[in-house]
Amino acid sequence: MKFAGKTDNYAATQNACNLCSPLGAALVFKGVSNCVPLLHGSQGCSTYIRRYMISHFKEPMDIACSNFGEHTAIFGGGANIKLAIDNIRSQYSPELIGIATTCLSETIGDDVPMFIRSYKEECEDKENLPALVHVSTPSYQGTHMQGFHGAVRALVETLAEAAETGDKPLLNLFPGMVSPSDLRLLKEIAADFGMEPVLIPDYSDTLNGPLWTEYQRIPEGGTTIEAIKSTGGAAASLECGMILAGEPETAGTWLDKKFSVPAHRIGLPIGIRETDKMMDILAEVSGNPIPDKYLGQRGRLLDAMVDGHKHLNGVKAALFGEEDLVAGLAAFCSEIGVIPALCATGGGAGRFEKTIKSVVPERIHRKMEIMEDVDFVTIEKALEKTGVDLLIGHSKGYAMSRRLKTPLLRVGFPVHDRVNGSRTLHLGYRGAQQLFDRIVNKIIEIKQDRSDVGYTYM
Amino acid sequence: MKFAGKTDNYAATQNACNLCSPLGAALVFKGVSNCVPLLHGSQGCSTYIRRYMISHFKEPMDIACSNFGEHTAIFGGGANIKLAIDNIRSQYSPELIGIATTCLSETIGDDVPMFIRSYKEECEDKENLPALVHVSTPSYQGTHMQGFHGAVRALVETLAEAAETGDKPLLNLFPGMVSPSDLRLLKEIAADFGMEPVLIPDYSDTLNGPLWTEYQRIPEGGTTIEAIKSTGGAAASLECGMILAGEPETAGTWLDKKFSVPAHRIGLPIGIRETDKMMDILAEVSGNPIPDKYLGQRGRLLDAMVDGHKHLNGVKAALFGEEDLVAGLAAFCSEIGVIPALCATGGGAGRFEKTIKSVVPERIHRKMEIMEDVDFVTIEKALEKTGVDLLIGHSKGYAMSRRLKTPLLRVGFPVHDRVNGSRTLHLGYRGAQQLFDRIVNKIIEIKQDRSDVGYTYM
Amino acid sequence: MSSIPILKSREAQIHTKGEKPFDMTCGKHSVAGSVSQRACVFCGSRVVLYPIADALHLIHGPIGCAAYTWDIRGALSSGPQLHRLSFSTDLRERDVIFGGEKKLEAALDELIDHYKPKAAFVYSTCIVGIIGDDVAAVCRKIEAKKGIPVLPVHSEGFKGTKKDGYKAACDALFKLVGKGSTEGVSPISINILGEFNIGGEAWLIKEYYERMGVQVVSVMTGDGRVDQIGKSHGAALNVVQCSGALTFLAEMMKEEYGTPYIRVSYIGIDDMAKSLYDVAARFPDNPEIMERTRKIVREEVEAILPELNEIRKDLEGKKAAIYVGGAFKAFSLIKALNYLGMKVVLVGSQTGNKEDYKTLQEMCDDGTIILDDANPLELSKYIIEKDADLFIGGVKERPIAFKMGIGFCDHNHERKIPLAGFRGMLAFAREVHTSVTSPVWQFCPARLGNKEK
Amino acid sequence: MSSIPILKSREAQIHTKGEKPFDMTCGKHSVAGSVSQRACVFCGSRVVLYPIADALHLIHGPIGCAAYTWDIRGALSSGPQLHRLSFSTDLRERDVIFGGEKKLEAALDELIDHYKPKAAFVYSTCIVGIIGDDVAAVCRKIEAKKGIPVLPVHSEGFKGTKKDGYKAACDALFKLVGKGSTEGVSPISINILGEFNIGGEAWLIKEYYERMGVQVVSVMTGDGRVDQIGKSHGAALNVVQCSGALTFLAEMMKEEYGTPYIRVSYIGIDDMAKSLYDVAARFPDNPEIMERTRKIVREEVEAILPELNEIRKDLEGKKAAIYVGGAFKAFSLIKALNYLGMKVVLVGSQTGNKEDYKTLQEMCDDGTIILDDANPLELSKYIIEKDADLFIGGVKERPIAFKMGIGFCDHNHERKIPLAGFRGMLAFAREVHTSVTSPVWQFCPARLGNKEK
Repeated sequence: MKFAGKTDNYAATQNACNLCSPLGAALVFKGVSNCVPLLHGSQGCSTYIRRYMISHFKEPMDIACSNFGEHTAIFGGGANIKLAIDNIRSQYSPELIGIATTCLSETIGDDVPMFIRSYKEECEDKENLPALVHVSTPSYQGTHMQGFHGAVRALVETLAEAAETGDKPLLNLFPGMVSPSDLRLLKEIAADFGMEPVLIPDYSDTLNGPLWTEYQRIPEGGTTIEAIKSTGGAAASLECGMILAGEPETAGTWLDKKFSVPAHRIGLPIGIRETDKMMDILAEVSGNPIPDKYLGQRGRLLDAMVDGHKHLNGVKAALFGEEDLVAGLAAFCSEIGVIPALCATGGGAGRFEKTIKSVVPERIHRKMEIMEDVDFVTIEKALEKTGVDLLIGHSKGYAMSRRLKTPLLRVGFPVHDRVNGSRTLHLGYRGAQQLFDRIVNKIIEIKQDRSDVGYTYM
Repeated sequence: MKFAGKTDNYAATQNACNLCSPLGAALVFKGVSNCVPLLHGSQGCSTYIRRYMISHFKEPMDIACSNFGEHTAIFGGGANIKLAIDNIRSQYSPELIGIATTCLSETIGDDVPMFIRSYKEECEDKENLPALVHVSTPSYQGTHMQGFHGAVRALVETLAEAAETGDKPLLNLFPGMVSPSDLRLLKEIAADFGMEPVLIPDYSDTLNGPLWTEYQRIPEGGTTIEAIKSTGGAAASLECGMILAGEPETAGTWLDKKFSVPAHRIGLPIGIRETDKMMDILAEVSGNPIPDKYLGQRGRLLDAMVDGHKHLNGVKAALFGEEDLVAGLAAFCSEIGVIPALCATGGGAGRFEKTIKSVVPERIHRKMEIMEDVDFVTIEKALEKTGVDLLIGHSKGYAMSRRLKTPLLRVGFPVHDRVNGSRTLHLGYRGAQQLFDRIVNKIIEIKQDRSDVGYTYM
Repeated sequence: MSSIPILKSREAQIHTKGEKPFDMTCGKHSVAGSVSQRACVFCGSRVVLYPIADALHLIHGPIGCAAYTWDIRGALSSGPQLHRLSFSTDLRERDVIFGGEKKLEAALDELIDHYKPKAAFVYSTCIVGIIGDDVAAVCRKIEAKKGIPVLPVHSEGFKGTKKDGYKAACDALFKLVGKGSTEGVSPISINILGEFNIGGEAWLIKEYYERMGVQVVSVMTGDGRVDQIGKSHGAALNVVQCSGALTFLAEMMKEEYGTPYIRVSYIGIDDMAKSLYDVAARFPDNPEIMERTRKIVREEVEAILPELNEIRKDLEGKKAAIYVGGAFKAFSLIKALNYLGMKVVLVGSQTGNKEDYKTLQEMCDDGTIILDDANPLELSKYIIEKDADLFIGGVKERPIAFKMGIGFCDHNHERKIPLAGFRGMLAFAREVHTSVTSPVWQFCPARLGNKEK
Repeated sequence: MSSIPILKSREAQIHTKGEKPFDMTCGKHSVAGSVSQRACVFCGSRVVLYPIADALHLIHGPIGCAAYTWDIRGALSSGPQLHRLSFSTDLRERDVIFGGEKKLEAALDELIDHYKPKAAFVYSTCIVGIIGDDVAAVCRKIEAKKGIPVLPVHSEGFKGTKKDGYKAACDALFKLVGKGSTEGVSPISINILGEFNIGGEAWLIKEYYERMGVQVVSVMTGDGRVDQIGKSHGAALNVVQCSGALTFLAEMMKEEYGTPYIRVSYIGIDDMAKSLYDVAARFPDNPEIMERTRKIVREEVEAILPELNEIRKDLEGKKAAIYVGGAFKAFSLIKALNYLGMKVVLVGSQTGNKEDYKTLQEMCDDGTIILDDANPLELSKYIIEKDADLFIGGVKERPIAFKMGIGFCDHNHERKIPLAGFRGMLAFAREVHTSVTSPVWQFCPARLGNKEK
């Protein structure tokens, strides 16, 4: 099939490479302890988003909806939101309800903060009132990533207090939209530096938990409200992601301004350099040296990179997905000799090209195509010309991979056609090791399988 | 190409599925701190073995050789062995030289223990004399696995002493021939139970180390001689492997008999049940409960097994490689619904079939073919009839995999056509998780790629 | 764990057979905050029209609705694959302010020129009416310009339930019906309605009818084509599967063209056979059709029986829970599961009506839980209480079953295997067998009654 | 780290050009305990005979020798692939006690019947003589029975060095030479000796000669066939590559058949061109051959020059270390590396003779380390001291280079790319370029001078 490409009078988006903002917000709220996300809009929004996330995380995904009907659209969603909160409370007894708007409630102009205030005022049972956090996520603005970072910021701005520090220095960690395994890794690293990490969000247990003995209305795990409150008293904040977490106003900058918590900002710690940066910051903030364990991991990673370097130097890859992930992968590719020949994202924050170029050596720039705010049809068109050895991105690239006969290495979100999306590690030395092994083994596999000879050693 | 199959008057071995015993012994000695392995035989033995192991481990692999010449074969290798020891000492200053014989030195009847005694007697510099450990490894007896376990036993029998226990209870760990990552995992587990593990061998650092700042004559790491000596005072021994480590006389049974160190014997801890067994033993021996970390890993593993069960139930796999690994994989396959339709090994210890059957539910037995002491041509012949969905074994199965158009999942040793042989994890819940993900993702990949439709979700 | 609470407002939608007089409340808009498993109007329309493979499906709205429905269904096409692409006008903030008509027009212009579809469906999403776009006008304009039907689908998400979406889809379909010539259409002919060719099911069913000697004029909408739909009014009979989706169209065709319709189900041996016999019975002047039908049923059943009986041995006495979209499907599933020796302990639907639920409770044993528009908490509560071995549902129900260590069979549009037809019955049995007999359940804590750590 | 010590007994085998009067000790049996990079007699024979693709290669001994040499080389065949299988008599303890002749006979019987090879080579390993097997007798018996040449290869590992293995292989080959008819062999013809078709090199070379108008009667042994070897005595000239391996055969053929031989190297542009010109010069009565040769060289060089020059820009001034099997190859490599702008700081071989080393030291700059039969400690000591950017060697040298953060090019039989011929020169340059320009080196601690953690 031939696709219509993006032209000057381009109007339609064909096979989008991004999702809508309420999804990102819902994911963040799933990473808070005893929280139920509530989408303020039509039934379909929550159902589609639940279905989409279940296919990736393979976990129960209760997301409530204020269930707009025709009357709601006319008279406003105030009554619905209140009823929804009541119903959620009686079914789930949550400590927090995270309310994200949708295109519908935004378009009709619902004043959600006002609804929340009036709910609180009218509430008879103020003692047991859950925290209510609102984030504005009109689906026609930004992508799921704006929704994600918006919800993070809303949580902090709504809940953070000037707090006393406990025994261990607190570290606010804003990891970006990474996998449960990545979150677990970040917590382990922070703990190994002797710090108490507050991850926002932390869906490492809620969306990657064990089987249950009894049904859990809200899966165990997630960042507690207490912890979010304490972020105001942390020793430092670490924000990951050069593009979205790198916006002028974020949870980190807000904490810095409001409570003078110093904000350290790095890219997603993918690959050697960015992980080194994270380690150096943690060492500085904690006052502790980098633990041997990580020096060992780094050492073995470098050793592996050297062992496999010849398979990769000059290999061309196309990277696609959310902006920060692509930037992180591009940085890592540049460290191992893979040319990120095409970097594409459905996001449109406006800092994509500049960021990508800042992490890739200049002599590679002319070999690269960098595309922001594009869909898969546009990406595929470009790849038909460019021709790469490997695609690195999420599952939605499979159709393209199949047509282009170019293998797809699955990273990020969503992974709908493999079982281990939650367990894929991207961050830290261990994540880099796994990415490296996957990339080089895939290249070897291609070479081996396509060879007429079928060498048994490579 | 059509192969000659194994017949009644079968005589030739075609594409062997095993290696010779000195290789196993050399590998064990590489896992001892400051040790140089010395093969007593022709130059080729050490060179071929080095080359073979380098292609797997991708690390320097210094293995000395006593370098038989024509005169040596006639007059015996006594002079050579002494010269070799001298030369090794002056070049490497080792603390231990591990001497393994070969077919040649065994056939001419060299009395290596006598050579060693006389070397020690004649030695002028007795203070600095390295430990000399001898293991008899005629290449015409057993496989590399006999060499491996023989060397482990020789180390213990030569060095172990009745020792005092230190602060932490000592645990002797005889892991079998597993990957450096497996070894690292076992050490981590033992330490998490509050025990001091003595792994014999431990090539986790020596054969999976970082890049070097300066050249290391003998790579850092490995079990120290002190540690091996202390095995006589351990709280317990844990021997992994039902077939080879399960022989009547092993390092573990010897320590039990000689120093009353209780020997616990399990299969390679691959999959849920055998890992559970290991955890229970460690809990019992250490007196500490199973750490939460492992309960978490186990929980997530089970969750993943359920998430992926439908892709696997009834899938047929062929397992091949060394006996204990195949037995461990067969047990794990049975836990996830994969039918180990063919289990094959080049080993011939005589307990293969019985062991395999003991770990697979009886109703599966009739669907299985179990083959001991076979080569790849015989295995391939059998598979042409049986037909399986997946091969699970080492790289030497690739040629067969290619001809049969059945994908090969690489585990064990050697992995010559991928970069991560050293990093492949087989053991514990984490190893099972990785194996599970690899198996189910491979099955999904086959289904997806072979489908005319090319579904983007699975 | 505290026991799972049931919302007061939901109590009338949950019944236990045999306990109280049966009177199911249903057809209600889902309660706000209840985490319904239902979707929206848009979803209903999209499900029905999706399989039409030579049409352009353009979703007018912000990106989400198109992104979440890109190639997520197992509806197969024997030819064009245009339905598997995702097209959206991707409305942005400025479009919300200034209106999206221009963008819609440009998108249709561009996409129709490029992909040359036989028709275009334009799905309105929630905000389209609110921002004031006159979609119908744009469609008319483009239709005139391009010479193909360009059909607005009134599928604003909040304007009703999924059923209203079916209705909107049928309205759009109905505009195609009658556009073509009925030349070559036999008097012994049918349309297959409400069969979406998941995993190739429509191909199976169509083949049965053709072997009977009955011409299949169109399938709506499995492996659907615009031209076939155009001449579907020539068929002698509409054969409608499923409770809801295509009945609206059948009614409209009955009114406009006088095409009679019957309702059938292709799930399970009995219902599948009945679907063929019922059609054969409509052509009494051609007794050889009934003859052939008997032969087909005999042959097909004989072909699957031996393996079914093998499978039944392993499944006998196991307990199943069913939660599906339409209640009609649930009827067939109960019968199919009974055939496999299994007992249904819970059954529910998203869109059943009073009569459906009455039928359901008549089919069930005492103690069976019957639910309308259930949510995850209710479903999990009852599958645990009833100790089910198998859950039949869709993607959103799957993790609930899995967390509790219960086998699962996907009976929704996402699946890739045919479950309809005789061969589908075998596939269904295999699917259930594969899940229920997996060794993984032995490790599941909920099923072990806390015996395991 | 304490500095790496050099064994006293090895000192005469290590020289630094310009330091002392040059007098290399070489050709010695490796010192016991020295971890030589050499292999054994068996290895020498196996390397030479391995590429003969329609012969059976049966290794008589315990399993190791066969297991370690199974399909480990990049020698390609255009037809049969029999050489890529591993056959062993797999001697066990009882065979060691009672002798292995019967097993050998049965194995040959069975394998020849099944695979129908054109000849069989039987490699003796270390213990075969010691347990008293009369391999020659078994071979004769089977040869008589099966009607194909069955050739014992006297390759007991300990009976000499790798060179003796070459000799044993040549002895076996020589028995095949002359078995066939020379009908159709042109007076303008050659055999290519010592070219093993790694990555298809022999095909490249052969094509050059054929384009010159020179018939290539046989290649020994790349893409080798028993019948070709049989008629190789008909060729007018033997063209022998490499210092050691096939020279023995060339000498024997010279003595027996009067076939003259010349030595050539196909590595690097200069040597490759010379190999063609030297052959052309042997046929002075056909001046058109030299004409064509000039044309070929011009065309081939022009085809690779632009990219070579590009690559040279990145490699200019980089330092290389070479450690290979035969010294002859080292000569060519020095020239090839110089061509790429690189400087050779270390060069050594496993099997060079006095003359070879003299040549080597003449080719090198002052300060270059020259080694015979080196071991890992020596190699690592000097590549570090000399701050090499590239190491050219075999699998066993690779990890040494890598640990120290030095690029690597495999120039041994395990590689899969052609490095000979003009196109091979380009492949070589690319290979070197790929390794040396990888960004990974920036992270290597040894190259950073401890600046990094």
